[in-house]
Formats: sequence, C-alpha cells, structure tokens
Amino acid sequence: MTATQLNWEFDGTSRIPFEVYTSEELHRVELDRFFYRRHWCYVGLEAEIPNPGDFVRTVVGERSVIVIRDQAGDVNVVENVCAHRGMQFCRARHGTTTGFVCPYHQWRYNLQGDLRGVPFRAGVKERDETHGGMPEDFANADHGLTRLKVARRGGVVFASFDHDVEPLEEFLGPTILGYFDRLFNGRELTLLGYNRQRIPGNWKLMMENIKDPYHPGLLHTWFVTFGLWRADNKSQLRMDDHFRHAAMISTRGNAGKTGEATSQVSSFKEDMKLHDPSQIDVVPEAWWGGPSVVMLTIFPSIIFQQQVNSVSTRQIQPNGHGSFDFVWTHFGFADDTEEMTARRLRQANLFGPAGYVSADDGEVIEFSQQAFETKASQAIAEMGGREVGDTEHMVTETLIRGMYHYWRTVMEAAE
Amino acid sequence: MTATQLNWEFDGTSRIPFEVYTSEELHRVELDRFFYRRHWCYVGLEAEIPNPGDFVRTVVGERSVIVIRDQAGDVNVVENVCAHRGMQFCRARHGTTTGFVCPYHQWRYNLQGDLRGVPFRAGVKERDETHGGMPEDFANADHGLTRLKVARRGGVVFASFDHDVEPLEEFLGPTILGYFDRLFNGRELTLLGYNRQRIPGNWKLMMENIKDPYHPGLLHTWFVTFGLWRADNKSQLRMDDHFRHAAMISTRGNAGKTGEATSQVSSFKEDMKLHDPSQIDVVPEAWWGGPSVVMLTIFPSIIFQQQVNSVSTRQIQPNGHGSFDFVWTHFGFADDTEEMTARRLRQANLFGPAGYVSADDGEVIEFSQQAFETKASQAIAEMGGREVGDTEHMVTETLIRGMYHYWRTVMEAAE
Amino acid sequence: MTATQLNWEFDGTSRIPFEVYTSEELHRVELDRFFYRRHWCYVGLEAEIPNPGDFVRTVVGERSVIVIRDQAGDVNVVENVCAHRGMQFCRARHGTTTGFVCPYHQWRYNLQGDLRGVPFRAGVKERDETHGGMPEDFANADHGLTRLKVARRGGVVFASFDHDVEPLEEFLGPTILGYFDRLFNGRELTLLGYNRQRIPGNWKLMMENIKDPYHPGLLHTWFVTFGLWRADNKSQLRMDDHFRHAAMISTRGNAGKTGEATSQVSSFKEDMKLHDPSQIDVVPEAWWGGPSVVMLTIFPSIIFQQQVNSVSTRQIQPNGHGSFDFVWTHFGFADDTEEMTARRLRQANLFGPAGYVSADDGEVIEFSQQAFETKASQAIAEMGGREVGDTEHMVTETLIRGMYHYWRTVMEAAE
Amino acid sequence: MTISFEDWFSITQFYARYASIVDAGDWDLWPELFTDDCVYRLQPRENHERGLPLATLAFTSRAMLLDRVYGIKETLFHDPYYQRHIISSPIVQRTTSDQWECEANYAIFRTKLSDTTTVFNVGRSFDTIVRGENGLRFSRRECIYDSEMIPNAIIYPV
Amino acid sequence: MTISFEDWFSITQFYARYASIVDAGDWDLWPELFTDDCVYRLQPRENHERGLPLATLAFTSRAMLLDRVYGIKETLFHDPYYQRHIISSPIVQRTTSDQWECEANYAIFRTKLSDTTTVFNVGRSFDTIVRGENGLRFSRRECIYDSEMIPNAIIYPV
Amino acid sequence: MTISFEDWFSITQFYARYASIVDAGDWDLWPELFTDDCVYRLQPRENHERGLPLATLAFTSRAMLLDRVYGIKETLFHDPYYQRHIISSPIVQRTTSDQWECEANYAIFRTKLSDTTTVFNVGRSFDTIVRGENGLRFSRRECIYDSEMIPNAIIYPV
Ligand code: FES
Ligand code: FES
Ligand code: FES
Ligand SMILES: [Fe+3]
Ligand SMILES: [Fe+3]
Ligand SMILES: [Fe+3]
Repeated sequence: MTATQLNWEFDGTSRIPFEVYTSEELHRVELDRFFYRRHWCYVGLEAEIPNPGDFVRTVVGERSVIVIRDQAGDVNVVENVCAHRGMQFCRARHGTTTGFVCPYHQWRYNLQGDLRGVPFRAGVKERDETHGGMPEDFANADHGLTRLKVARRGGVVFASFDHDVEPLEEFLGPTILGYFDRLFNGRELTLLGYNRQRIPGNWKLMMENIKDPYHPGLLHTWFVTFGLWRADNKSQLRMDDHFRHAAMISTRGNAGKTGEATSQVSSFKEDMKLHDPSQIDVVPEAWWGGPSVVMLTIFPSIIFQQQVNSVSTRQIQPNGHGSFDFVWTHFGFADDTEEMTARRLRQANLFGPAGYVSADDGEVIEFSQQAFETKASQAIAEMGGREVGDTEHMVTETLIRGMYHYWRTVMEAAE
Repeated sequence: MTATQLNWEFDGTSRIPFEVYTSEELHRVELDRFFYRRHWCYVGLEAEIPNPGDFVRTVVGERSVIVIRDQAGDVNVVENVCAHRGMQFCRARHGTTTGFVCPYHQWRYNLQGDLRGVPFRAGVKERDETHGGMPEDFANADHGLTRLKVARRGGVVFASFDHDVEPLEEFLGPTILGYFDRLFNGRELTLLGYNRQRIPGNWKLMMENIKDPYHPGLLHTWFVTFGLWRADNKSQLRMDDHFRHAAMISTRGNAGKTGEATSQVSSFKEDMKLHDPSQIDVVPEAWWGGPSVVMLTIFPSIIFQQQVNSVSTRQIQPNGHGSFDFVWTHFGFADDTEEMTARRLRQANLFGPAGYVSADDGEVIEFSQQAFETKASQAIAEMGGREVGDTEHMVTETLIRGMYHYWRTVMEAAE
Repeated sequence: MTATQLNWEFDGTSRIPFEVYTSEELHRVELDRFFYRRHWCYVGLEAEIPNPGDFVRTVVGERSVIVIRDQAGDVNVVENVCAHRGMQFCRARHGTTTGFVCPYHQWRYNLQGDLRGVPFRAGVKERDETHGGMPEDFANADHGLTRLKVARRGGVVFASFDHDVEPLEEFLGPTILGYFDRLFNGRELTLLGYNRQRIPGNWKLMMENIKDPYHPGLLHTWFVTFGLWRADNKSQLRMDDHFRHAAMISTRGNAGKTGEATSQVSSFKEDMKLHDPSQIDVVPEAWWGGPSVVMLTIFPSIIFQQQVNSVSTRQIQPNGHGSFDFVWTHFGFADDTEEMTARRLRQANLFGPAGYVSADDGEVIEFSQQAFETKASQAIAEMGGREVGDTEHMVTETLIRGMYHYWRTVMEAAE
Repeated sequence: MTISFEDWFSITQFYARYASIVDAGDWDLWPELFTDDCVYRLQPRENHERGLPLATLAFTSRAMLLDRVYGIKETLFHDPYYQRHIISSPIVQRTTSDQWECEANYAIFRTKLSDTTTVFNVGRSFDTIVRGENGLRFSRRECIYDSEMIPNAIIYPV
Repeated sequence: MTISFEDWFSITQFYARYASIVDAGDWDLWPELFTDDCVYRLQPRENHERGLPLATLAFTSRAMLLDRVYGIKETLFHDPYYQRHIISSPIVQRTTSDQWECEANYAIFRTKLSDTTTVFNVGRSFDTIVRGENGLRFSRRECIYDSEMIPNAIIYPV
Repeated sequence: MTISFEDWFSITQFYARYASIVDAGDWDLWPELFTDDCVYRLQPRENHERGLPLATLAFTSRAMLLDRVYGIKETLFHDPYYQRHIISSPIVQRTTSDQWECEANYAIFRTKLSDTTTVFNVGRSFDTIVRGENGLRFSRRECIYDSEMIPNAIIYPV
C-alpha cells in the first residue's frame, strides 16, 4: 500500500479512504516524512528544565530523545540511543545531570551529546603490552549521540532530526505564528503537571478531532450547554499556506437555548445547572485579546490549548498505525495569582483523560479506529463543502480537508 | 500465500496443510469469500429482540452489526459504522431504542438504518448569512448505514452483506434444512442466557471439531461413559450438496462397557458413577423424532446444538487468523414446563467454556493452533477414507474433508 | 529483507546493522538455518530425567519437543505434535510415563515416538458391517512423532531435527569441546532448580552479551569491585573454527583499586563491603584447573556458566524476532558436600532474573531492542579492532564479530 | 450490623482457607467447604443483571461438587494452570447467630506453565456462610463474574 | 495506634461498601459516601511525587461529585465498562475518636463488553474517614495512581 | 486458632506497612521489617513443589537484605518501575504468644514509566512474624511465586 494507490473520491480530500488509518506501511512513511524530515516536533517547555543540567525524556515520532538544558543555558536535544551498541541508555523520565553515561559499557556523553569517554579506548596495559582498545581511526567526534536541531520560542522547545528544516517561524507561517505568540508571548511559564493517556487509534484522528469545530457543540454537553463552544459562537478558522497547521478561534457567546445551535442538539441540556458552578468560573485574561478559546494544531506533533483559563500542550506520540500516547502538560504563568492558579487547576477537570469535554474525544477515536480496521470504506468530511479555506464560522470540516490536502502533497510526492 | 499455492497431498482434502490455519492473508480472503459474500451468517434469535425497538449488537465475520426489531415487527440488520466519519457508534450490547444517534456529530438513523438527520446540514444562519452546511448534492438517501439482507426462519435470524445471496433455504439445502426445521419448528423460543469464550485458534478448527464425530467418544469421558455419544451409537452424517454444512445425528445407546467403543478407550471410566445423577437426567422430547443428539454446522458462522435436553446456538466470531470468540446462546421453548427449563439449565453444565464435554474442545483447538504456528506440515483426516460422503456411522472424518473440499472450491476460484 | 540486502560498513562485522535484530523475515530464516538445520540444540540435562519413563518438555528453536528416558535408558527426543491433526498433546512440563496419548483422538505413541495405536483404525463392527477405519495403505510406521537426532555427553543432552548434522564433537570443535569437558567431565550431576525469564529482545543479544567480556567489568559492580571479573583479570578468549562458539576464560584476580580496570569505572565502588560476605565465599574446586570463570556460548541455543562455584545452563528459547525466554538450570555434582551445595545456592543470588550480575543483562538487552525497533542504524563492535581472533585478554568485542562472521556465512549462503 | 471479633476472624480465615485450597489444587478439600445442600453458581454478570437464568456452572448439591472434582481430576482434558485468588475483605450484609450473608470482590490470576501471569476472572461472590459442627461452610456461593469473555476455558473452582 | 474492633470493622465495611457501590455502577450512591466539604482527588503518582499540583480529577465539594455523577450518566459519551476494585486492608495512620486517616492500596480491573479483563488503574488512596450521624464518610479521598498511562479514558469513580 | 483483636490488628497493619514501604520505594526501611537472623526467599512455585532447593533470591540474614538494598540503590542497573502490592487477608496457621505463622496470597502490579500497568508477580507468602521490642518483624518470609516466567527482571523486594 503506497499513498498513490489510494482512491480519493471526487479527487479532493473530502472523502478519506480508511486505509490512511490502517496501513502500517503508510505509517512508516508518515513517520519518515512528517516526524523525521522537514518538520518541527514539539519536545517540551523550557519550564520543565529551568536549571542547567535539567533534562526531560520524550519522543519525536517514535524515537526517544532527551531535552537538556546545558551549563550555558542552551537547550540541546539528542537521541536516546547509545552510539556504541545502540542502547536507550536514559531511563529516567526527567532529572538533573552533568552528563550521560550508558551503563552497558560506560561510554560517556556531555550535555551536548558529544562522546567524551570510552572505557579502555586505548586498551589496558599489562606489563609492556597493551591489550585491546579501539581502532586507531576511531574518532570520538564521529560517535556522538544523534543531535537534533532545536528551536525555542516563547518558552516552547521544538526539535527536528532534519538539520535542513526551514526556520520554525516559516514552518508555522505568519498567521499561525501570530496565534502561537498570543499564548507564548514571552511570559515565564510555570509547570502545573501532566496527564497521559494511550488512545488506540491512528494519531491523525487526534489532529482531526482538534481540527473539527463541528463536533464540540454536539458531542460535548458542557460546551454547548454553558456556551463555551458551540455553533453560534463568533469564530474563525485559520490555516497556514500548506493547510497543515490550523487555529480554531472562538469567543464564548450564548449559554442556554438559542435556535439552531441548540435545537435538535441532543447533548444540549436546557435544565442542566452545576451543583458546584466554580468549575466554570471563567475570568477573562488581558492577553486573550478577545477569543476565549484558541485551539492550535501544529502538524504533526502538538496541540496548544487555550480553553478559557485552562492552557496546556498536548503532544502526540505515535505507537504504530493504530495507537498513540497523548501527553498533556498543563501550565500557567509566573505572574498568575494564587486564585488564577487554582482556577486553571479547577478548569482542568474539563480536560484530560477523565475530563468533561475530552474523555469522550479519546473514546470516539477508539471507536472510529475499530471500524476502520474491519473494512475498506471512506470517511466523509463535507460539512462546509469540499474545498479548503479559512472561514468565519465553525460549521465546517474544512481544516480536516486541509490537513489531508497537505498529507496527499507530501505522501504522494516521489522522493 | 494464496490458496492455489497450497500443496494438498493426494490432491484431495484428507491432508490439510497447516497454512490454512496460520496465514493472515488467507484469512482476509476467507472473511471476504465466506463471511461477506454469498453466505448467510447467523446474527441472533428473534427471542433476543421480542419487542419493537429491541436490538442486539453482534458481528458478521469481523464487522460489527446491529440486529433491530422495528416498529412494524420486521427485523433489520445494519452495520455499526457511521456513514459520516466511520465511528462504531453503538456501544450497548443490547437495548431498546427508537433510532440511533452517532454521538460524534449526532447524525441520526432510524431503525432501518436510513439517515434521518444531519446537524447543521443546511448550515447555521447568522443574521442574513448561512454558514457551512453540507454540499447541495449531498442526499441523505446516499448515506444510510450499510444494510444487510435478512432471512428469518423458525425464530433464527441470518444476515448477509451480499444482497445477491441465494435464499436461505437454498443456501442450507433440503437435507440440512430438514434438521434445522426439526429444532426450529415454529415454536416460540425463550432466551436462557449467554456464555462467551475467546479461543486462541483458527475459527475453522471449531467447525472441524463439530464435524468430527471421531473425537466425542474418545475425548469426552461423559459422552462415552454415559453412552450419550460414542462410536457404537446409531448415527448418520449428512451434508448439503456443497459439503459445507453438516448434520451429525446420533441416538443415545449403550452406556457402560460394550466392545470396541469402550475397549482401548482410555476416557471410558467403567466405574464412574455421578454423585448427583440429576445432571444427566435426560427426558426425551416429542420433537426429537428419535435422535437424542443433532449437531448442525452451518458454514461459516454457526453451530446449532441439540444434545439431549440442552439446546443452544454457538456463534463463531473470528478475530484474525489465530483466534475467535465463541458465543453460546442457550434457549428453551415457550411451552417448556418449569421442570424442563430446570433440566435444560442443569444439562448446560456439560457445555460452554467450563462444561464437562466442551471445555476441552476449546483446549484442543488452542493446542492445535500452537503447533500449526511453529512448522509447515499437514493434518491427517483419513478416518473413513479419503473421500467425502454421507455415512450411517461416526467412525469417519468425512465431514472435515467435505468442508475443505468446499473451502478449496471457493478459495481456489479465480474471482 | 534478506540477509544479502544488509549493508555492513567496512564489509566485516564490526558494524552490525540493526535489521539483524528487527526483521521477522530474517528471524524465520535464522530458525531454519540455525535451530532446525545443521546445528545441535541443547534440550536438557540427563539429571532431569534420571529414571526410565521420565520426560521433560522443552523447545528446539520455537518447536515444542519432549526429552524422554526410555526403558533401555536411552534418551529420545520427539516433537510434541500429534501425527494425526497436529495437536501439542503433551502439556505437562515434566513427568514420568510409559507412553504418550494424544487426548483428542487417543492416538498412542511409545517412548520412541512410534505410533502404537489408532482408535478404530480397523473400523467399528456392527453386525456384519465394518464402519469407518483408516485407509488400507495407512501404515503406523509412517505416522510416528517427528524424531530428533540425539547426542549426549557428560550428562548434557543435545538434539537436532537434522539427521545429517555433524557429530556433536565436530560441531563443538576441539577447543570448545575441551572447555565443555572441563565442566561436564563425567561426574553425576544433581539438579538444583530453575529460573525463567522472558526478555523482550532479539535472542542474539543474549549471545552477544555472553560473548562480550568488555561489559562485565563495567556494568556489574560486584564483578569489578570484588575482582570476580574485570579488565585486569588474567583471561583468554577462544573460538571454534567457525567463530560461532566461544569460551571466555578468566581467573579471579585483584579486588579493590588497581589502575585502569577501576579508574574511570563508575561502577567500581571502592568502599563497598558486603554486610554479609558469605555471598561471595568462593572456594576453588579441583576441576577448575585454574580459571575461576568459564562462560561457554554454544551457538545458537545454550550458554554454560561456571562463575566461581555457581554452575548452570542457560537456554535460549526464541519467541519471534523481538523476544526470547531464558531458562536457567542450576546444578551441582553428586559428590558435592552439603556446604558446597549451600554455597552454590548462595552464589545463585548473583545470577538469574534477580541476580546481582545478571538482572541488568536482561535490562540492557530490552533497552537495546527498544532502540533498534525505532530506526535504521548500526551497532559498533570495534573494541580490540575489526578483525576476529582468539585473544589473551578481555578488552575486545572479537567474539561478537566472530559470531556475525558466522551468521553472515550461513545467512548469506544461497541454499 | 454488629458482629463479634471471633466471628469476624473466623470469616476472614474461612475465605483465606477457601483461596488457599483452590489455589493449591487441593481439589478434594474443596467440597468440604460446602454444606450438603449447597448452591454453587458461576455466572456471567450479563446473565445475572438481565435476569437470564443460565449459569456457566450451576451446582445444587455438594454431590455435584464431588462430580466436578472428579471431572477436574479424571475427565476434563486441559492445560494445567496455577490460579491465584485475591479476595477483598467481605462485606457482611446480614447475620444471624450462626449464619452470615457476605459479599466479596475477587480477582483470579492464571499462570500457565512457562508463560506470564494474566488476569483470568474477576467478579463478586454472594455467599451464605453457616456454622456447623466442623466449622464454617458455604451453603451458598454465587460468583458473578465481570470477565464474561472467558480466556478459553475455566476448569478449576472459582 | 489502637482502635476498637467495632471501629475497625466499621472501616473495613465502609471500604467494602465503597467498592460495592462504584463497581455496581450505583452512581447516585457514590456522593453519599462523602462529606459536604470533602476533597476527592485522582492524581498521577508522577505529579504527586514531584509536587506538581495538577490532578486528573480534583473535586473540592460533594456538589462537584454530584456534577460528576451527572456527567457519567448524561454528558460523557463513553464505552460502558465493568470495573472491579480490590482494596487491600487499610493501614490506619492516625486516629481521633471520630476520625481515621487511612491508606490503602487498590487495583481496579476493567472489563469492556465482550472483551477480556485488564488491569485498569492501580494505586494508593490517602483517606480521611469521619463518623457522622449517618455513619462513616470520606472527608478526603486522594487516589494517587501508578497507572499514569491511562488506557484511553477514566469515566467512573476510582 | 484464637487470637486477640489487638494481635490481629497488629498483623494486618504490619502487612499493610510492608506493602507501603516496598511500594513507596523506601528501600532503607525494608530490612527494618525483619529480624537479624531472618530468612527471606523468593522462589518459583515449580522448584518449591518439586523440592528443588534453588531460589531466585535466598537471603539468610538481615545483613543480606542490607546488601540487596545497596544493590537496588547503587549497583543494579535497571529500568525504574512502580510496584503495587495487593496482599490478601492472611491465614494464621499457628501461633504462640509472640509469634505467628501466616500465609497470604499476593499480587504485584508493575508500572514502567509512561507505560500501562501489568501483572508482575503473583504468589503466596509463608511468613513467620515475631513480636520484638520494636514491634512486629518477619523472622521468615518465603514468597513462592506462580509467575515463573519473570517479565525480564525482578529488582525490588516482593
Ligand atoms: S551500548 Fe552504550 S556503552 Fe555499550
Ligand atoms: S462520525 Fe458519526 S456523526 Fe460524525
Ligand atoms: S490430533 Fe492427536 S489424536 Fe487426533
Ligand atoms: Fe472534542
Ligand atoms: Fe467435543
Ligand atoms: Fe553481564
């Protein structure tokens, strides 16, 4: 199964063949073309590694990497694979260190990933003889850890195995960059904590889910009932020139009953009142500049969430074609009041693997994958037409079509 | 691996290459040719959905389907895959409803599977503008759930994805139909309950097991010792013209020791007496018309069991080439006395995943598959010769040879 | 992926492509060429089956076999696959019997694996008629269990599916045979017990691990700190002519701090003292003839361990390309004193899945495989150069290079 | 609900002994833990909750337990396995001086020879324990299991 | 640490009843086991041990539990599943006459319809139990879970 | 078998504390739960039942436990993991005033960082608990495990 063998009805991307979700072969190509080449992947927040020597272990695609703050304060990203016999030597998920030692034979690396020590490299002397040692032409410089290119912006760290990747700003494009900078505007971030979930579905389904403004007002009762997100909210959809990244921008509007956005919407609960309304005690923040929700999908690896006062990053970590880990990092800002921190934590009840408006997203992805695995058919993404383009409303699946437009461009290319 | 590449010694089907059990590629073809085309698969009993709106979720092959009694009393079978973006929307295993709503975007279907509602199909009006909506040429009629052809007979429901499938009666053929009608003779059925087991072996091994009258008198002590089923019982084996379906018919005969059927049979326990004989307190029923056991295998999906007073359906639900779920539905008849119901339930101790004469069938299938996965070899099914044909005795593996005769015909065809 | 498609940098075997660990296709070929043809595999100790009728169930490669002591005292090895319909009939892991009966249809085999009984082979007589039975040309002699060739030496049992395999002594070659005979010198062995672990890595990684004298003095604190095994011990490395088998021979030398073998070695703990020194209360034994450690790797299936007073066999049982079971059989000698038995058992704390110098070997293998699965790269085994040859020291990876030299010879051959 | 410590201790010991016996494979001791006219049922939660009467095993006398033991030992061909019960502290729902109605969650782990351990069967037992001259016995033990998709076969007592 | 048998028995029964209710799916009864101003938290061990405040669920009143029940029953679309708790005997860390601080290991098994049972969530609860007029209640229940990689979603109460 | 409530309570708390310590990774506290001349053994059921003496770990003094702690902390390279014990209510087989011979089923769940939880090791412990001046201690703890096919390595105490 290669990408050019797929059959796209209408020749656009409004009808998506199930094979894009089920082929392990295509998945291998996706890893290569989207995660390992020509793209920036999210690897963490600087707030996770505030001090020299701090590191976190994460992945780019399916490859294990370590994100390290070095003594100079720079951030380095290296692959967690020993240059000797290939071990994933770093087992801690985070920590602080002055260098790395692979335990198997104690090859030592500095915080830049340079090979700094090979035991018995010059052999072991016994009387006048020297036993063993590495070949003469063995140069430490050739055997460092694989180092990734790094980009930092606003406290967020991206990395790429591809040192020819375009600059992050060009990768994002001006429109998306604007929304990125709105959230990460240079303020110091504070780390609130993690949630992790393994979702048994193709990783692109999560991108689709967050590029799908059609579902929140239907699937998520809390959104529609409390007016946090629904069809009649003022909103925009924006993409980069390649249609790979997107921003869904929305401003909290009506709560309660108001015509089409709630009539015939079975998830709308007219009489629903929270027993404890503090869970949606939204307080607008100056930096919002209007929108109460901006969901940014940066293809292929990361979603940046601002949902009223809850802000987080959501990283996609694929495990084969049919599963991915979804890692939520909630954060705040150094200048948050205690009340605001408490509010962000309280609103976190809406998100994550148990959240009121997120737990079911994982579920629908799982049930979609289940169907895809059983038959050759196609998904239909034709709300708002069959074309791709920015809109001033949410009644459309255009961002999904956009993503597959980009997917086809890259996956069908010769290379 | 294609079916024509297999090597069948003697060119018949008395020596079965292990690859028929171990190839995932062949399994995909089997699903297509046996489960999804030109065959009827069992999907349930009408007694499971007595009232309008009642439904049960089950599978045809590996595809999820819903069996629904509609308001008119008809039975519909639809595939559990949303026409929008493909979700398996129905999560309940059974229930009662007036229609189906896919929770992701609330597309609505009626009990016939017709698409009845698409939220925001005509877009959302804001002032004078209409936002979004489905394309003009989008017709609900084109986007119903996949509907299966349905056949009902004697309270049993069959379905087929193939609307050109021959009528159920022709599919069964007159001989097998006769035995089917003996059990399901129009009486109202009552549902006694379910047993479920996951057997790590190729699904055909269960068909073989129930087409194998050679083993019951050897593997199953209770059968041979209490004369319920053994080599010297009066019996017949019958097949349809294609040799795909079969009936094993037997009449309880000798218990105790009697020559060849017990001598040299290590499972025969001459001294065995039940501490509580009520477990085999068999009471003949008028409808038996003689035989105390009729085991019907209807290829590829279902086994109908009458073993003295215990009657059940046993559905095969494949999970890849090396595993299947085996679902037992025990039933009775509306005119059963309380004593008879109690007796059927008591005799159920012999069957199912813990039953005295069934638990070990699952075990032998597992251990067979284990061997098949390790080497290229062949099974030998030559008891009673190498030919295929009906017999008046049980000392034969002819039904197995018959099934593979049919398998070869279908699997080796060009198509 | 075939072996000839692999790219070996420098054209030798000092740089090992990760594909040798990750290709399921290559693994199938390895099973065939290394485990099932032209090689002897370890199947157990005679001490496990001291009496006639005793048997143990084990595997050769991934195929289940039974090792049986027959009435004449000979040792037979047969495949645990019924000649009828292929069941792995033997479920006990060990036992004593007079023959084998497959429970499915009670085909009976004697301790040599000959088919001795087929129920209803001649059919069942009813009045004057004979029903069923096997075909006239069915000969029991053609349907015994698959029998393996057996070699016994010094109390150790090897088997091969390949009856044309060279004699065991030639297979081992004179050098390795010498070390084999040193350990198994004809004394009666006593069975102390088993340890079992499932290691999620390619089976060859365990061979590498025991052909790698570079790591023990670095990874294993106990070895280096107590001088049991480290870079400055007097030692030899020896191979057979094919470089497939190897002996690592070492004599306990310095404990404590002594130059290169401990300087820069982070696992060396100068101050470490055991709270209970009895765990390394080594008592030299006469048969050692000097060396305190001899680790023998007999390709592909077995490692023979003498580590001071602890002696064991370690069998490799592959499960696909990415996992193997590692079975430890600890033994002693019939003339051991009680104190010596207690000592062997006490020193066993160093070995096995929880042992001070072994638990981490399983770990490093797991973490290596994890990396291999994520990328195409190569392991570097260049300590001591890029050539293959015996040495008088341990500062080398020559045995690993040797093993892959042999691997290439066999795997790249046309056949 | 009050109960004396002696009774509570006896009940905990009785459950522990039950687990001990069925996990050690002492099949002959198993029926000794039941009264002559006991009821032992093993039923999927589905049937239980829907009021469907079918059980996977339904024994209505100690005699039937004896038959089961014979089946395990002599007639049911099966792969040998270890089972291991973890039984939670029971809730005592009703009590008279010599009878307790208890419920307890359980989890059973299965280990086949040379294979890893898996979750085999979890559920809840609804038990009536009576005191006789030889100590406590079950007069009723109904195990309603969540693990409806049985991993092939259940041979040994739950 | 001393405690009367009556109190100990009450505590064991309280834990058993908690398990019984959340495993039977009697959602409406669940908030009844808590005080009005209770704290209920479900937090990955990682956040707990690193001092990171984020919880997977953080409820600070019984009212929020009632909202959760509404969510489970009405607003959270999810695959139905059985859950089964095994709660170890608690350790009683501190006690006053009407209040006990307990800790207990727990394991929860999940069974989806027609699928095999899996280990869903294991961890340890840090609980404060108080005696009120209607019996025992949690004024605090913090479940710190090892199973940080959640198998898709957690819907029902741990 | 009789026992006072105080003793029974102490025993349940002792087991709970054992689990608490080994699950929290408080390795230094672990040897404190044993007497100086204790026996700690971890043995596959296979060897135990066949009378084969080999154990996976065989310690015959508290000093060896201290060495194990040093091994865990300093010398044994391994993947960090969480472990979680569920220990059933023990059966008290024999008792004198200051000594109890108990047996308990246990299940240990392992969770590696960012991975799902699995059943790691299940079995039964055969324990002798003695009362000293500093409370209860094991003078013997023999863990006989069903999970003979160890998932790679066992590093932490069972
Ligand atoms: S594999 Fe890392 S030092 Fe050898
Ligand atoms: S997937 Fe069913 S409505 Fe969208
Ligand atoms: S499969 Fe062994 S006797 Fe039939
Ligand atoms: Fe959503
Ligand atoms: Fe059978
Ligand atoms: Fe080692």
